[in-house]
Amino acid sequence: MMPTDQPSIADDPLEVVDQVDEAALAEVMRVVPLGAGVLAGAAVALLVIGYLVIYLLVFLPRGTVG
Amino acid sequence: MPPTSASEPHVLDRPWRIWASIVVFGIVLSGVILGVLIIPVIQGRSEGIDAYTAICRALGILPGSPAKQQVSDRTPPTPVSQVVWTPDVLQILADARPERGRAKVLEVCVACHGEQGVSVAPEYPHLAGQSGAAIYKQLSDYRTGSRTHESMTIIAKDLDEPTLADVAAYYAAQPKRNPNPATLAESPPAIVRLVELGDPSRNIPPCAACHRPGSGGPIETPILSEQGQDYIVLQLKMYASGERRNDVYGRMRAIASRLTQTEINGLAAYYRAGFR
Amino acid sequence: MRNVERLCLAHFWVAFAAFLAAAVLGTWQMWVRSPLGANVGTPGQYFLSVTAHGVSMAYVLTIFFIMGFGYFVAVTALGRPLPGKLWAWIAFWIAIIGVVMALVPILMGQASVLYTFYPPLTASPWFYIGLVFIVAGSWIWCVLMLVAMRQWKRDNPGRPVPLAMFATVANSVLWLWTTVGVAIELVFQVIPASLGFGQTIDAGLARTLFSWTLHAIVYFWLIPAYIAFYTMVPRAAGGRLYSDTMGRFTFILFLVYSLPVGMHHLLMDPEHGNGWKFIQVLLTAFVSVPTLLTIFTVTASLEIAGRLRGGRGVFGWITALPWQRPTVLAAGLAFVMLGFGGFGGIINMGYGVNAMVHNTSWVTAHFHLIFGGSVVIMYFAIAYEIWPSLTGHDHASSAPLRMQLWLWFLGMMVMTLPWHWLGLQGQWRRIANFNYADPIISGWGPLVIVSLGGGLVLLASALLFVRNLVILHGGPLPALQRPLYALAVHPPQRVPAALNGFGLWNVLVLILMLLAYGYPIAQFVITPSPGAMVHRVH
Amino acid sequence: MTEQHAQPHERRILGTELLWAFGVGVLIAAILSVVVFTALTRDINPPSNVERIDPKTLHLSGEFAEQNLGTTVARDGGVTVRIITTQFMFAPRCLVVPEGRRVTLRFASPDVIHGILITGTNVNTMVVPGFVAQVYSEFTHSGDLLMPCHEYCGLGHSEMWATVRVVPESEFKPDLDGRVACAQR
Repeated sequence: MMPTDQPSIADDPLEVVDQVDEAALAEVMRVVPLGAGVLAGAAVALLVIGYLVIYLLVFLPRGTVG
Repeated sequence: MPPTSASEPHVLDRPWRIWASIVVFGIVLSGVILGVLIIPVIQGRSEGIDAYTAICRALGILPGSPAKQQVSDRTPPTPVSQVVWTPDVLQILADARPERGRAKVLEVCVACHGEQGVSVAPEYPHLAGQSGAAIYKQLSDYRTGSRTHESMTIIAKDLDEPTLADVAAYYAAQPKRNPNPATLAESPPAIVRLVELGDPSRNIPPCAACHRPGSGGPIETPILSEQGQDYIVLQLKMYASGERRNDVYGRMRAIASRLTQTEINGLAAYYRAGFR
Repeated sequence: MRNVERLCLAHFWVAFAAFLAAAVLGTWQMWVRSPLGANVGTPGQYFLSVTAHGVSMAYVLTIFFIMGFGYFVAVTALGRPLPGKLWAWIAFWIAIIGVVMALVPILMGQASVLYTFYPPLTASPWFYIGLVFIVAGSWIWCVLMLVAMRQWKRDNPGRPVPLAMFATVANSVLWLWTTVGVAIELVFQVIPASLGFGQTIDAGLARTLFSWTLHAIVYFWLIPAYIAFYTMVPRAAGGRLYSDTMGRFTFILFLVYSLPVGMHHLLMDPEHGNGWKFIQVLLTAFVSVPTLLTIFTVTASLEIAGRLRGGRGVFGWITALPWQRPTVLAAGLAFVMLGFGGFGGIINMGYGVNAMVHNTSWVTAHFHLIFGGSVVIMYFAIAYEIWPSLTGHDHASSAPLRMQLWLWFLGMMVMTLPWHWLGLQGQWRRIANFNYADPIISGWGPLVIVSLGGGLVLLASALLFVRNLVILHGGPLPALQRPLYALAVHPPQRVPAALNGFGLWNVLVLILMLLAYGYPIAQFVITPSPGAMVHRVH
Repeated sequence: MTEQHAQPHERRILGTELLWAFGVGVLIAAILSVVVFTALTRDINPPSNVERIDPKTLHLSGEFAEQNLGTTVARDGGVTVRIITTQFMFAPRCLVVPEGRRVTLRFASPDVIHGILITGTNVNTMVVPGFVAQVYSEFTHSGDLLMPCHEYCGLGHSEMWATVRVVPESEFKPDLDGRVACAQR
């Protein structure tokens, strides 16, 4: 495929309407994934801790299975 | 998986193909190594199972769990019923012809069960419109001695398989008499609940769960609608006492032994009236 | 946009009609199995209702919604008319015939074998043939999606396919792959048996073939909700999609990893060895990766929106988000339910741990939370988002929409949380009437009533949902043309072919299926298991 | 966004995504290592023993005939319980098992698919006609437990349950030919 400089889909009429201005976006992007990382990380850590709690306190005391 | 952001797409493409294959095969390989090799072999060692058997058991090639020795089984004496529902038995039933059965019926069965399957005495069952498989099973049990009756045992012994199926087909083809509408109304709710809902606390499933045609229950289940009241009461009593034992795994013996006398009479009246 | 409005609305209304009927049945079932409805209804009626509830929610709501949404995406994301619109209507009518053929025997009580039909129990042949028609209709939809993408790529060489369309085509490729399992089972085992061509059926093979479909069908239902997460939610929140490349990669991971893991539904089955089950557990662990990637990427996109609206500090952006917009609210509630449902899933896939919860209410809670909760609430959000452009009228106010979403969330949480506790107590599935006299079961009564409360709230929400859509057909306000799909922070200029098509990934799926399902299916041909007698329910 | 300016920025986003994917991978590896550790140290597997048996002739003779069901204790002290799951009942409907000792439960179905769990324990398996389902376990608490059929098997599915009586070692006394039965029928 010839690497020509294609217009990005942003120029597509349906896509262009977006009230986000680039300067503010660049400013925000300097810090962005921190909040998401902390929130999502806490949620996933909670899931794994919950798994270990149920595994140790409910599953093991009920005896082996095989 | 960082795609190099060089401009040519085919350059971009190569790392994806490599990385994708590495990750996918790495995961599956580790699954195989852990699941099929490491876990079974180590589990088997504590039970004295050699590595080869443990791996074959983990793959499902040999029966048994890789972590435990198999148990040895023991063979007991006579079975409760010899009837085995196999495709060729059902084929015999399918090939049965009511016309051929009619000759044998007029010769032997008509004395007690009547020509249309309406029995002459209360202790003999009505056979009109009964399920062919049910009649076939009971006649086979009489023949093999799993069920005994002073006249039925002798009669059944000199019937071979095809005529046995023809007789069953003949009575199955006889039309059911229409139920007496007057008695339909007053069946007591306790009995209706027993038929429709059963009684979970006494482990009694609903009668309709097996005895209603099209319920998907055991193949040999008889249709009870319009059966003689005394006959049903007699059979439930014999099941409860264990005198009749040709129900596979004691299905009816267990249920009958948990029914009270009033329930037995109520159920007999319910089905006598022709409910399904 | 003009040329698919009627087509999409037809599909959506069939889907939501089936949804409403099934919601009513679901609530009736919750009542009948609770102490309040102890002697109401017979087992025949209960299992008829469970079959109808399952078939409507799992086959009719999902397949029709996904087809309708697929046509909508194909037109709006690619910005060109739908190719082969006549075939789309043919597919619709074939599927409608299938629905009628399946629902009539169910309502006549001739097909009470539940939606995952358990051979040797065998229902009326019409039920199975109806399902084949529905699947055949959906196959035509898959071909149309592939053709639409190929035509667009031919006219736009080198340009990346818009993410929404890329995901829709990934979904149709996944659906073509996964329906092969149930198609083989129906055509070669179950339909011949129900027509009477054989008296026995190999139950082990039937379960293994159905498990091939049983898990990837869950991802077929789930992908439209994820399309909304990636493309509609960032736009509705007023932000940008954090990473377009990760979006494509997530949908590819769904395609590759959801197919070979179906056998984790058979962890407790006697017909497969431990080794194969451990491989399934391992692959299932990695099928959670795309979901966890999605949580991160979409939360990051929401963080962008929140900070653009002035959110400060680590979590300030959360309160700054426009929660009054239905799509944003639905995404938040969906993530909470996805968390609880995902937690249930991690326990289910725990190799030996599955023995603690298999076929208990824990599993029922798991799939009601993930499918009934986070996926269906996103179906609501999608419907609210695109209804104005389909009907030409806009919502008068978003209050009733938010109310409906909150009711669905609360109802689902109240219904399913008690089920987790009851599942650990051993409450088993598909019970027409409990024996509340039993000391172990009597303790469950109050919690079953709490779940019934949740069920009633869900019913109210379902009714409100249909009302919110119906009033739009005659609404006064003309719809303003709102853009739907979010822009990425870095709209992709050039994307490697691997992220723009499915050739490579189809090869990997084929190899994975051979590795995961090869021997487990071949063993039934090498040493066929002794036939079980067919038990007819019709 | 010009070409050069976008490069480092785009790379940073993908970097965070990969960091997240790596973190999630570590957590998944943690869960899987718990699974492998349990399997190796406590022999915990999902029950699976791929043993074929003809469902049509179960009741005739052999391991699952009526007289051979229930709890039996072999000479080497191994406790085996044989149970038939048939449409809408268990045979026997009441089982006695010792507390604290390994018990092997073997199930077979002559008709349709059933499934069993014992409340409060990890005993759980599907019973597919054509296969013998085998589960072994140690019962950690004594008392009467419920063993329902947890897979849809027909209209009587809700009434299909049995009682499992876990008795302390002292009360678990096999009779002459090694059988132990419940008091009530």
